[in-house]
Amino acid sequence: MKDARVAFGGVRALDGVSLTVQDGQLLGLIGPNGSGKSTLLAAISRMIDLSSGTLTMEGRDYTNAPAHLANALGIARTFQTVRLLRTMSVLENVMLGAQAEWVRRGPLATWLWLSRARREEKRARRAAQQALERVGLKDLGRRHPQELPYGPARKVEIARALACEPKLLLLDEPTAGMSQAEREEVGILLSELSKDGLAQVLVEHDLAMIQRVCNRVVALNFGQVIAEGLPAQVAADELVREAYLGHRDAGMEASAPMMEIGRQ
Amino acid sequence: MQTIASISSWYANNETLIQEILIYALLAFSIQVALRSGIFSLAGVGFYAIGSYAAGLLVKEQAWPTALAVIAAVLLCALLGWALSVLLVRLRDLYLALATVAFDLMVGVVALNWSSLTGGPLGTVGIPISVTTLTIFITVLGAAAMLALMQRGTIGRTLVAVREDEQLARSLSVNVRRYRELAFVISSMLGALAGAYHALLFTDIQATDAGFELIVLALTMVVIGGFGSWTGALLGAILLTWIPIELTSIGQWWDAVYGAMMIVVATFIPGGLISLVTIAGRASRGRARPSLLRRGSAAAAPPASSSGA
Amino acid sequence: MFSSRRLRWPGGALALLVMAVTIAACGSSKPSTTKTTSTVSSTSSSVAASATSSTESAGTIPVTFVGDETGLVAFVGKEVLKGMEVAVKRANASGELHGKKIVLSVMDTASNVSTATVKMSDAVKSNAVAVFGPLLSNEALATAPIAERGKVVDIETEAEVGGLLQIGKYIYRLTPSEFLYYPLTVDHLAKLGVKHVNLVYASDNPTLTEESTKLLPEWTKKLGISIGTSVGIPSTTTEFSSIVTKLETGKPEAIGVNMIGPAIASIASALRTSGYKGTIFCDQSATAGSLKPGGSAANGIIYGVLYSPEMSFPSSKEFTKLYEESFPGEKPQGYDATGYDAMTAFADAIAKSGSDTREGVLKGMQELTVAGSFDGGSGPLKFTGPEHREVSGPGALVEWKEGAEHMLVQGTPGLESQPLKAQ
Amino acid sequence: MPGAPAAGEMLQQLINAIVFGSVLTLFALGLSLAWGTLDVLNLAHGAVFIFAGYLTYELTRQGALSFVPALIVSMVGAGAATVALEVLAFRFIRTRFANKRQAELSMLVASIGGAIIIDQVVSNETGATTFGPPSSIFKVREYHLTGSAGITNIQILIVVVAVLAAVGLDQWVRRSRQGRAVRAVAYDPVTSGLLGVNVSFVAISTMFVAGALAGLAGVLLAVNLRAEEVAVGQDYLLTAFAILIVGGVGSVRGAVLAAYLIAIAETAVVAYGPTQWRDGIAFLLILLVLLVRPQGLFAKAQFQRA
Repeated sequence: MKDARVAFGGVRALDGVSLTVQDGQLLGLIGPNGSGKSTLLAAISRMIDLSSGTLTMEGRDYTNAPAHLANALGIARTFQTVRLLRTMSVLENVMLGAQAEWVRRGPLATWLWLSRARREEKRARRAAQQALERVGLKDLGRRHPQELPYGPARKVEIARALACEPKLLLLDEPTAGMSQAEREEVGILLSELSKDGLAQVLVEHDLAMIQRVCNRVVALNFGQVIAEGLPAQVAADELVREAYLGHRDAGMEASAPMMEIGRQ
Repeated sequence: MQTIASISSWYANNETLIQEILIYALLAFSIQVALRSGIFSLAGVGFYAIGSYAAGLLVKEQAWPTALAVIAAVLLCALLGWALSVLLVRLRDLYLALATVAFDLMVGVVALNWSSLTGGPLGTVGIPISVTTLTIFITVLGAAAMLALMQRGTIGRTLVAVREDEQLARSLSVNVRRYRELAFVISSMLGALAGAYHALLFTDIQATDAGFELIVLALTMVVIGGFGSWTGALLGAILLTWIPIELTSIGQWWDAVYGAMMIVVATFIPGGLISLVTIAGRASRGRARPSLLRRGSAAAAPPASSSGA
Repeated sequence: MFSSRRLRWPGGALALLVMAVTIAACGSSKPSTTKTTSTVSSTSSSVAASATSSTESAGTIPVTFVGDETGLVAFVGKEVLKGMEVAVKRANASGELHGKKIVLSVMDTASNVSTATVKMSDAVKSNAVAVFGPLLSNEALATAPIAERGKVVDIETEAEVGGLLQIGKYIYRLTPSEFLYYPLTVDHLAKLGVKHVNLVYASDNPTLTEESTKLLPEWTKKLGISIGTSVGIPSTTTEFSSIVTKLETGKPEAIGVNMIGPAIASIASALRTSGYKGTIFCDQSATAGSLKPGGSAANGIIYGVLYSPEMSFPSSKEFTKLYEESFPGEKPQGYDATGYDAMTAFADAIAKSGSDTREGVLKGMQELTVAGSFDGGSGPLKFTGPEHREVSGPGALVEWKEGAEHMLVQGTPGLESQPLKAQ
Repeated sequence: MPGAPAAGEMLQQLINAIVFGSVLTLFALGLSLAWGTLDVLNLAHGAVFIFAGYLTYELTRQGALSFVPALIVSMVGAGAATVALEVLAFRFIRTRFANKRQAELSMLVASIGGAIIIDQVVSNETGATTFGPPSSIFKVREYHLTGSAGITNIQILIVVVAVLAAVGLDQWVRRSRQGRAVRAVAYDPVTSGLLGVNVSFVAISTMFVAGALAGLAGVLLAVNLRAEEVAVGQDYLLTAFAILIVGGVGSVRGAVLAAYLIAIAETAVVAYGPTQWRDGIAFLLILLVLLVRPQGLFAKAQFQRA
């Protein structure tokens, strides 16, 4: 992603951000509220359009591709809020990810190509079950999302994204609202995925978590990169501290980020 | 033997009722398939009108074979349905509903004023009866099978995702637009089928047939029956064709009773009457599932996370 | 999930099937959808009494009115039914039915086409030897083919729509077309010295459109009256001042309001309020009280009707008398005469053929039409049209004054304006 | 001199359009209020409108009440009928249904049920035929303007009342405390509940105002038309859909502008165009506006609840 700019009305949400993620790299994305983290993820996954700049995935330019093609290129994501479909079981929710490849064939094929559909259904079930096992929710497949506590529900989201078999995984605050133990489990999971060669971008307020699992960190403020480097370096950066604590910037609302930091 | 005889005599006594129900079932399917895919389109009623004129006029004026005329009417409506879905691609929910209602009523106005083709206010009468109840029954079965296929497996889940969360669906490779177009086209075709069969069975078409009343009836069928599944639409078609006929025997207040029933079902049985059948089925198999009647628990509700973009 | 789904939907379908069968069983085991007319009026108890005694005894002739007892045109249906009751009473008392008695039952169509078709097939399946059709044109068009296929004589009333009689030989219409007595109005206009008229009509109503765009221009032309503005508006229109303004342009001596329902009274009131002094004429649908809300503004509106209690034909006088006996304090209207005529023709047909089977009814009706005419409540009626299955009547011209119709001119039997209607 | 009468006719048609637009405004205001604030597209609005006309007819035909008391009672009756729907159906749907889209659907069907019941009451009580209040309750007089053009006192009353109602409602929604509560509910019922707005009370009073406005329109129209029947309500409802869409949902000013725009368009077609197509105008406008500018021609962004 190069020199990306996103503007909403006169507000520049992203202003010249360039970012590259390698295979196996777990990139942490930090910054105060409104700094453009989620916008960045939305831009990478083509949920929103760039006003300028380019997006490339493995050398292929997909800046103007429709949103569903981003997933086809291997980009999967979770959202800031839990977005599980309540009318389906947990397993079926994960199958939504597992079936992504088949869905690309278009509605007619998925509707009428019965012989293939049956095989595909079995494969998707297996893949979804595996993804659930991977996040440690082996036995929850038959439950419905609204029966799950918050932590496991977020894990199901991760499982659904993993079931897409992505090359790049975008995680938008996957551990928000989780207990400490759950957070550690997720941290371990992400590290493992990273070791398996999956490229990941993690938006997280929990700086301890970022320090623990990420091998590279980018700090954003006002839609611009203010620091980039190893976790420890970025955490020590003067600009980052300033952005979070808001000492010298009267325009910043400091209370919310303070609370986030307080979580450490 | 006794049962067969009584079934056949029952059938003979109720043939018209069955014909009505089958035709309304197709119309209800048309609305249901759209609603289930998250498309609040009532355009099926407009295509009912177009389909009835197309098939009726082809058979009556051009002496086309019935099957060909029906297929032509359905294909015409598929094409028009696709065009409409492209035009209305930006609209959602009540806005889409009102746009499609406007389309339906516009079809009626055009039919009324295009006298050289439709007969205008005089209508198109004297269409030869050229379909049998069996044909329609088989069509309904076929349509039900196609809709059942559309509710399960990959496409079933995909359409639910498209309905509930379009952005999420996109992030999972779903080409939302294509799936919406498919649902729209299927809806148009089913509406056209209902209209074509009605014209070919009841021999006359009036420009006012597919008016606001029919829109309201079709929508009511689907919501009262339950739009989550084709079985709900079928149940709605059966009940809303049959109940008014039975209710007329209670005299001049039957309509009020009917209205009250609609309020009660719409207010207290969100999944439609079919959900009662489903719940009863589950209970009988002893599988405790969260009741459809119960409000969804808030367990998975997001916390008031305030972090911004 | 796949397997559980597979289990689930046939389960649902099965449940549905069971429900459907149950519903059907209830439906078939309950002939309560048909009911006798005992509830309509206390004075018709003689009809009702014979109806409740037994349904299929040898001495009865069962017939069914598949009509609008509730719904949009219930106010018409109730009157038609009253007229029928009077006719049943007369026929049963006359002894012309070879010692049998007509038993009239009613199936309510609720002015709904679907309901009407189902009720009509119920009636065809029942033991009724003849059916009397629903009143709305679209109901009639949808139900007549069912009667035709069931080989039951279907005597339609009111429904005035092209193509109805083409459906087949079992379909009769015993209400004279309005096109036959509307010319009385035109004659009267000519007599008043009217030279220019403006016209508004309901463009979505088949009868009114045909009348206003084809027939009226011909009639007026013959009599040297020119039609200036002719405005077709949908009957759903609810704003009339713009139309009134248009109707007043050119200062016509008369304005025609061929609308239905409240529009006539609304337009007439608006015309009078804005100072229009000329003659206002309209269509027979103004009968039965739709002018009442117009108050004094509706005074002087003229229109042709098929029946007026002031008619001097012997059969009309007989009907008026019988009606007033049956329903004391009520004045018979055109719709009552319609029902009376339909039922009287049926009774005459049975008297002629001497058989009260379905075939006998058809034979009787055919014999009756060959005879050429019969005397009904609305005067001497003549059989016309395809295979003489519809009738023409003399009609009358009435003027609305202070809440009631007053006859101005009585039509002359046999001198009805030639049916100019394109066949 | 052929020019003069044509000019007089044009003026008359303009007056007609303004009066018609005022009736439409009165009708659409309540519908727009309910949809804009509570997400209720109340299909019983047309039935309530007729119900008020019927009440006036019933109250005045025996000479029991004169015009103003009958108007007030009818408005209260119309408001009460709408509140009854709110209390019996909409309230439950709003609190029980988690899914907003399904709630919308159910409210639609429940309001159809309500419309059927109200229509049935009116139709049974009037013998399903034409009815109208006696002309004695309001002596209609025409005032002649230049040429052949004129305007009646009831028409003047309709225009004045429509303008007052529109301005009043606009100010109420914008200024007063109650109005602020209504707008808060419009933006976010959950949060406004937390902020201490009594959502249930706001909903009931909003629906009452909406119903009373329909009643006001119904009574004035009954007097103006002299005769009406049950079906009239539905015809207004369909036109009102066009007003909501063209004006932008929830915008009082948009609804007013749209009402006059549609009235002028329909009058122009009747006066100078192919009159049979008159019904098509509203539907065509709905389609065109939704295609080109789905948020409505006159709506401001802040009123949108996409």
